[in-house]
Amino acid sequence: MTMTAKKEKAPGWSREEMAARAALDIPGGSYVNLGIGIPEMVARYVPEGREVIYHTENGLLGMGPPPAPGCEDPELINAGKKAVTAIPGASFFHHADSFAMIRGEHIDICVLGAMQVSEKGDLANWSTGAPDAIPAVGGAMDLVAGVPTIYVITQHCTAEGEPKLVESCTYPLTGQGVVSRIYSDLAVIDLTPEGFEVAELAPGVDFDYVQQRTGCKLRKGNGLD
Amino acid sequence: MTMTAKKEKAPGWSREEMAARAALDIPGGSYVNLGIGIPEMVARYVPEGREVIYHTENGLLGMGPPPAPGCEDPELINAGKKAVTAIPGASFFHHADSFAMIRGEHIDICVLGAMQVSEKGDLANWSTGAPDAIPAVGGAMDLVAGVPTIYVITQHCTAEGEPKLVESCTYPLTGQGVVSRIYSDLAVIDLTPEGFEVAELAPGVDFDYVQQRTGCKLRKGNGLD
Amino acid sequence: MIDKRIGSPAAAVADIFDGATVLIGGFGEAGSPIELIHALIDQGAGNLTVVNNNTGSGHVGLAALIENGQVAKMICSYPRTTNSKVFPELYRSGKIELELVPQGTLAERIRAGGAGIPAFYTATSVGTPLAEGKEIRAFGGREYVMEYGLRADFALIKAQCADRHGNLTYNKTARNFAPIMAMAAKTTIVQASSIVELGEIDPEVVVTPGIFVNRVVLVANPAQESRLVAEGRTYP
Amino acid sequence: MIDKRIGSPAAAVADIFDGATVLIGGFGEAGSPIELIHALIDQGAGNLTVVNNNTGSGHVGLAALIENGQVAKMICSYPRTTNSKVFPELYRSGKIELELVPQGTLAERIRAGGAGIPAFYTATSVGTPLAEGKEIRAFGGREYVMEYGLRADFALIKAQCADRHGNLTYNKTARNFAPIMAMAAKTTIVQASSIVELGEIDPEVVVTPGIFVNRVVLVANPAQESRLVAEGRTYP
Repeated sequence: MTMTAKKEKAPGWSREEMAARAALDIPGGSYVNLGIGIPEMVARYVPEGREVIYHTENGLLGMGPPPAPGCEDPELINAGKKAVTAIPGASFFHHADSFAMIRGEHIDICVLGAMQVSEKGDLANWSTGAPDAIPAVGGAMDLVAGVPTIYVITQHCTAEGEPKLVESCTYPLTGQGVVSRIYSDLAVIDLTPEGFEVAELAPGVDFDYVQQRTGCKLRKGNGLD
Repeated sequence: MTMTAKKEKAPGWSREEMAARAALDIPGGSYVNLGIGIPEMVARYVPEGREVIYHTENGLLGMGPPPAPGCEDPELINAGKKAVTAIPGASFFHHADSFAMIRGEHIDICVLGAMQVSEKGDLANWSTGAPDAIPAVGGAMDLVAGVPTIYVITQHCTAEGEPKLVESCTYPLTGQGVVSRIYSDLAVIDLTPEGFEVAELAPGVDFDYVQQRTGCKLRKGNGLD
Repeated sequence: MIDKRIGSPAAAVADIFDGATVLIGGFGEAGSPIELIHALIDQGAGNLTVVNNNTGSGHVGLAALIENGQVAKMICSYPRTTNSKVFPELYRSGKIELELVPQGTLAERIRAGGAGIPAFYTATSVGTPLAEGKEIRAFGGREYVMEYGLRADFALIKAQCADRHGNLTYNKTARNFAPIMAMAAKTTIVQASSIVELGEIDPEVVVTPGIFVNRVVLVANPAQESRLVAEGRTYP
Repeated sequence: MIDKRIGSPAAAVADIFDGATVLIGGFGEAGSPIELIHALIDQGAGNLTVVNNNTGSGHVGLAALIENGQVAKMICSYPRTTNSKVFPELYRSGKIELELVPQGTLAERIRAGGAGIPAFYTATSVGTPLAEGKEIRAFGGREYVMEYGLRADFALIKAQCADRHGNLTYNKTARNFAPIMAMAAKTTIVQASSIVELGEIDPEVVVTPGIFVNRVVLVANPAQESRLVAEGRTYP
């Protein structure tokens, strides 16, 4: 939660706060897959008293926190290829069984990063479509197609200040109409049949501030004045 | 090999001899599925020095002989629901994996019984098609579709003296063009593009004797004069 | 705390509703969850579609469920066995429907249902009466029939060992359909011969991960169907 | 006697031919059969189609096989990782072909190939560029894309423990693609960290039954790819 001294802290949630906010919405007993990056941090913020089971698509259910330094096992890793641990009650399985869990709608919630989300719930998070890019999709398309509830954690805008929440994605899609809720640094935003609806604002952020940084029209949710 | 005293022994092989003859054609190292009835007996006659692995489609590779009386385990059975044993090197697996072995052509040889075999290699062995019969197919259709080599062991004729080797099956098919070789009580008969070809005759049986008991034209194989 | 243990077979099957599709594990008596089936008989839900490889033996377990008039339709591969009298009689008198499916296709349909595969192609049954009316399609010069994934409202299965997360192991050929049925049901109900502490089942040897299991009930000494049949027992 | 043990990685891969399709196990370095890959580099077969989730790291293992010019085409889901330089350069210069497949579709295609399923339907990738040109079909009001089973000439995989029949167990998340790749190849070649007597692996815990395995070679102390990469090692 430290910021560089060089520039004033922008209003809104930090990466950790976004992860913590998302963690609040994951009920105890859920089977959850966390994407690489900020989504991984969600596991640190599970509220007291909730037991949540983490799935990593490379063949582990019951993924635990990273091991102590020096205790890493190169054959016990997560989908981001980082060393992890296995909790009591864990199980190992092969890739076809792992994606049967995903495609068969057995995983309850998946939290992913995003390049763009459209107001129809389309997600783009695997390719900029640039001609010299090496395309790489991993398990993202399987997750959004198979997991009933897809949460996105993302900065509201790109590093260049471009909105990531848009009317229509310009990047190649990961899936159509798949996103349920977005946790950005500025707000919690639901996908509804009428498009984006702001459910909650970060401290010091007002609706207009979020609207100005969004590529399409936002609606106010019931929780907002 | 005992016969009732009431009638003279018909020429040809006994059930045990048919099974033993078929066993000669199973190379060491084969993965084999044996049907219920005479095919099951093939396992008793594997020639010395050959190691053959038996698969039973209810989830066991490395099926061993029946247990000693009193040592039966109702949870260790074969596809005929009879008590069996597991050899060292055996493995248990679920039904989808078991039929992946079959459908995916991993089992080398399957030995089955037959109601009828046509000269095109069609097999009928699951239903008489009688209107009051309870249809029951089990794994027979999967086996004939997935196992590259299908051997049939069968009496040459029905109990009523009707030929089982026919031009065209009148019973509902188990599979089309699937049979490679037939071991009957009278002869060993190959399926060739030109139809049935007699490869070997049982002792005391001549070609015409077999032909008279067959529902279509037989050809003589190279081994016969 | 995630705790899928439940106190009794009766409590485990209490919400099975009229008209439900129920996958029932077992190949003959091996793996048959007989105490759960008997609880379902006591519970009384009717008009069920039941998926099992067979149709039970004697007058206990699955045969008793059928005999009790609770099953409108059976989906199975081999509806007759030595001691199977109940189903054949009802079938001949037109009182129960039968969908006959080759055993491997049945297993693959259940696995597909559990794995989110709505349909697939198999060579099994092509050219036979069981492919009639189904879509045939050639791949690489060979004909295949299209079959649909099969999902269900409930699965009743038997396991050897379970923990509170629902991780399961099985005993020998009693494994058969249980792992794939656990995958294919909205609610999977397990009777386990033992329940151990979390972590006692090695993660390498878990056959059914807990994600596929909803309820686990301890039945420490399950009845042996063939023994009940031999004794001429009936249920209820 | 059935004895699938073979004396060396070189002997195990000797018959891999130019133009072969080769499944290579591993998710990153976990489960990568690095000694078999290095033996394949020594052996020199070219114009290969290689299936792996990734494209290797540094200049050892799969990356070295690609760098050595033996791979004409990669089928994978994620061809770039932190230390992946070889594939991106060849790809940008048009010297290697890429078939990008979503990870779950890749796994299911391999499993289908091994299970005799020529094609199946999945919702994965519908509405995305990866479904372009593929057949789309609706089941129950939802759209799915048809994908083909994938079979190969060879599979190279890494196991923890093996016996002479080829029964295998794995270590933790090094299991990943190996069991399904073993099913989908005509010839499956295994490097095992230990080989035990027949019967020492409990039949309940065998992950890959020997029927899916053709050759087993003992590599008691396999190299750790990330360590080689960190040391800046190259192969050959």
